[in-house]
Amino acid sequence: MASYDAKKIGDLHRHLHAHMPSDPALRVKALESLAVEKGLVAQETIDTWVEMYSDKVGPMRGAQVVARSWTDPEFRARLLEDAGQAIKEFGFEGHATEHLKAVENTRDTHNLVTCTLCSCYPFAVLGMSPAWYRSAAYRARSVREPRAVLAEFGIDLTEDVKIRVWDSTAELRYLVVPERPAGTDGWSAEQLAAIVTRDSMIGTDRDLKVQ
Amino acid sequence: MASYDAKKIGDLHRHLHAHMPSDPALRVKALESLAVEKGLVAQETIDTWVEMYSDKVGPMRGAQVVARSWTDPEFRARLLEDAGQAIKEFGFEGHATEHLKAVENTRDTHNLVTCTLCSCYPFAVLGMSPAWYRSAAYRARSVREPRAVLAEFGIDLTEDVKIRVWDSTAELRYLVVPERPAGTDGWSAEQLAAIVTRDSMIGTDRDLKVQ
Amino acid sequence: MDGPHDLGGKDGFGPVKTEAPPFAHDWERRQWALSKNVPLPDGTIDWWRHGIENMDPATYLSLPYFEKWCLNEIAHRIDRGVFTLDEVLTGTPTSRQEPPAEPLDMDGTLARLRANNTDFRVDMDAPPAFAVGDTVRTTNTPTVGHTRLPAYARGHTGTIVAHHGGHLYADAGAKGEHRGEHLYTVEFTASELWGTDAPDTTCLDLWEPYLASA
Amino acid sequence: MDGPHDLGGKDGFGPVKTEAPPFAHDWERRQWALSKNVPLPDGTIDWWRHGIENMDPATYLSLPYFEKWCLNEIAHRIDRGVFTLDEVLTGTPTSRQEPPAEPLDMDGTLARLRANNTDFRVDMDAPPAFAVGDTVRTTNTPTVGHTRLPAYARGHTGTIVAHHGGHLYADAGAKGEHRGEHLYTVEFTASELWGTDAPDTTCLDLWEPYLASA
Repeated sequence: MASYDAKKIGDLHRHLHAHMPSDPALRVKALESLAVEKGLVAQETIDTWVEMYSDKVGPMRGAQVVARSWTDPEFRARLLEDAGQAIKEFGFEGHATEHLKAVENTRDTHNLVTCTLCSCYPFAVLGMSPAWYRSAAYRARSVREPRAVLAEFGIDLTEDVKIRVWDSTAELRYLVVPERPAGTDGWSAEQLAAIVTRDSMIGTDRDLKVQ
Repeated sequence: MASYDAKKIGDLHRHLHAHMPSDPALRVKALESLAVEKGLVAQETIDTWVEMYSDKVGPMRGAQVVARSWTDPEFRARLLEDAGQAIKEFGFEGHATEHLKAVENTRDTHNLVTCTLCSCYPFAVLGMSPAWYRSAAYRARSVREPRAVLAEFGIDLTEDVKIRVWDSTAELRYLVVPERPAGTDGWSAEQLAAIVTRDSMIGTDRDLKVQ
Repeated sequence: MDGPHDLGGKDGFGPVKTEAPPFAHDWERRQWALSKNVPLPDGTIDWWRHGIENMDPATYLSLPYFEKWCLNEIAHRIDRGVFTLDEVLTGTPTSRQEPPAEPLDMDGTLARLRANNTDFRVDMDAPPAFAVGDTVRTTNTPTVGHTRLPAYARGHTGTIVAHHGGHLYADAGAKGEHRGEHLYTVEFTASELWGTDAPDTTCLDLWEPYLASA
Repeated sequence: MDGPHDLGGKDGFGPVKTEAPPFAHDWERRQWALSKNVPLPDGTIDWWRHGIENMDPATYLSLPYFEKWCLNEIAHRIDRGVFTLDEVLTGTPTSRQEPPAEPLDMDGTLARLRANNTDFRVDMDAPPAFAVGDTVRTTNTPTVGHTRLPAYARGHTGTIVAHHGGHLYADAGAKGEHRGEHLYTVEFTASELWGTDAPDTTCLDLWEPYLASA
């Protein structure tokens, strides 16, 4: 039974950090070895999961969703109504996407997603989050000075564009739908998906490049 | 000229921490050697200052002030009116005491001194602060849960005693005047001063022991 | 709790390193896989989060993200009796599950990922206290224990922009209580939160107990 | 700034180690002596404090107190051109003061200590906005740069219990501006700050710009 005792879990953390080997690779190895030897998980499952997050699950998933929303108005309506349901049409549901919300960029609104309290992210539809998304600097500054943060990503917004920052404080997760760039008429779904960057779906990228 | 540039001073800190030897004793030695070799201070002055804070400046100073306040009502009135002036009668003025304020414990009020933003302390009258006073735990918890902190010092207060916590956020400094214990009638100033503990003048001690 | 994890608006962290890849080391990939595939009986996501929040603050701010996950997975398994401290420190299991877990192939892991799609909605008897368009003020009282109201949004006035019905209440979940509260998205202006004149806003998903009419 | 130094009310630090002596190491004694005896031309106490506040947060929380002082003394001397970075890292001075500082004997250090008794009062033209007994509310807007209003006391209502006249204003001092503001002691109840029913209060010394009528 979980204890729900904050002092106990804090003491366990202090004890583990003080007494386990200091190399994080060895710490993870200790967890993996013990879990496998106790029969709680098969080594092959870990290997396969790693392979899955390398090859099958990543921002290309979100990019397909965004591209579809550009060419299929009914899908776009479903996506904006309930993104958690809409992505099931792709089989992309999973970790932290049941309450997914799609927020669309417009000429005068830019959306930026963050999680200041931990690092919540719609993993199943965007893959593993970039390291900067989990960094203290991004978590601290994204809400207080989003324009300065965007400038560090090379995005300089004028004041006629309003930024809406989404801090993922509950179990809702956010997917930014960037604007479809000009010069892409008649492109295939694959061509369109290829220009959707991961960062544009977090909000640290804005004007997609057509080349 | 001081730059008053927060980014510059922060960058200097990062650079120094990354590039100086990691042993704090070596860091201090580097500062001392450079200051002495540049002729900014004499080695003997540092030695003498260390000796002074070991032998001449310490909580025995505050204890003398408190003991006088117990036996000399006029001095007590001057101390409570302007402690910064009153301690000059002892020659105890100095670092961080010009705006000293004496706060007296009574049967139903207990005073506790802290500095949550750095570790301000009336050094010239109490000597160097105890390490716990400068610790994150004390600074964090003294304002939020003073009763739990006092319990860790062995002081259990009932709810009919109100605690006033003094957070030294400006240049005022605080000296708690503990109550004179019963059984000390006719004691000399030296006898009285000997029972005044450092912690009782910070507020982490309360009922002074007469033996 | 006002822990080291509550980073919104905090100063001193310097620029964002915009180029870092999702995983810098193999051990990070494996930790992610372990977190998603080693079963953790009972407990709640918010009790899990509260474990990390209770790390020593200097340690929290120093350790890499997935190293915190690793320590937290171990700490929670010791808390629940899945591991003993001795097993972890010696690396020697004193009991094992029979039969051991079957390996999953790629289809199996993809299915496990899809099945991880937890629904946090809860049917509520009580009607919502607020409606879209209402002005609300967040509490300015710090919470003992886990909460999802960040310190930077305490004591501030915002506008309800969405009502999501009842959702499992994080503050209770971290204590093992599975109960819902009405969940809202509340939008705050930059001038309200930070005193700047930027035209920007911040939206937070906040449960009803955090809010009062303003 | 909402830096790592603003510790009041923060969680996760564990019990207070009540037995530690003032100095645990000789280098701490020497650092204290260096801070008080190596001259630091121009600057203000609040710019000095702001230097420490701008350390990396994980470093701030990890390093011993007097090690932070050491790094800060060095950083401020480089900032002001008293030292060069190269002099610090090589240990080799490239210039020196002539004549070098005279050594002080015990009477000299005792006199220096007494002379260190800085008066922060400033005559004010403007009358005070508040009087003892007034109810005031602190601002809930975080400050850019140095401030002495702790985050835990933001957006809260208290009572003025003392007026100290004009004192050098810390927020301005950290920018090199020597100007006064009216300084007050404000008392806050535990229920106001923390939502508890303890009979206790906290008193803070706060300058007028932090306060508004409530």
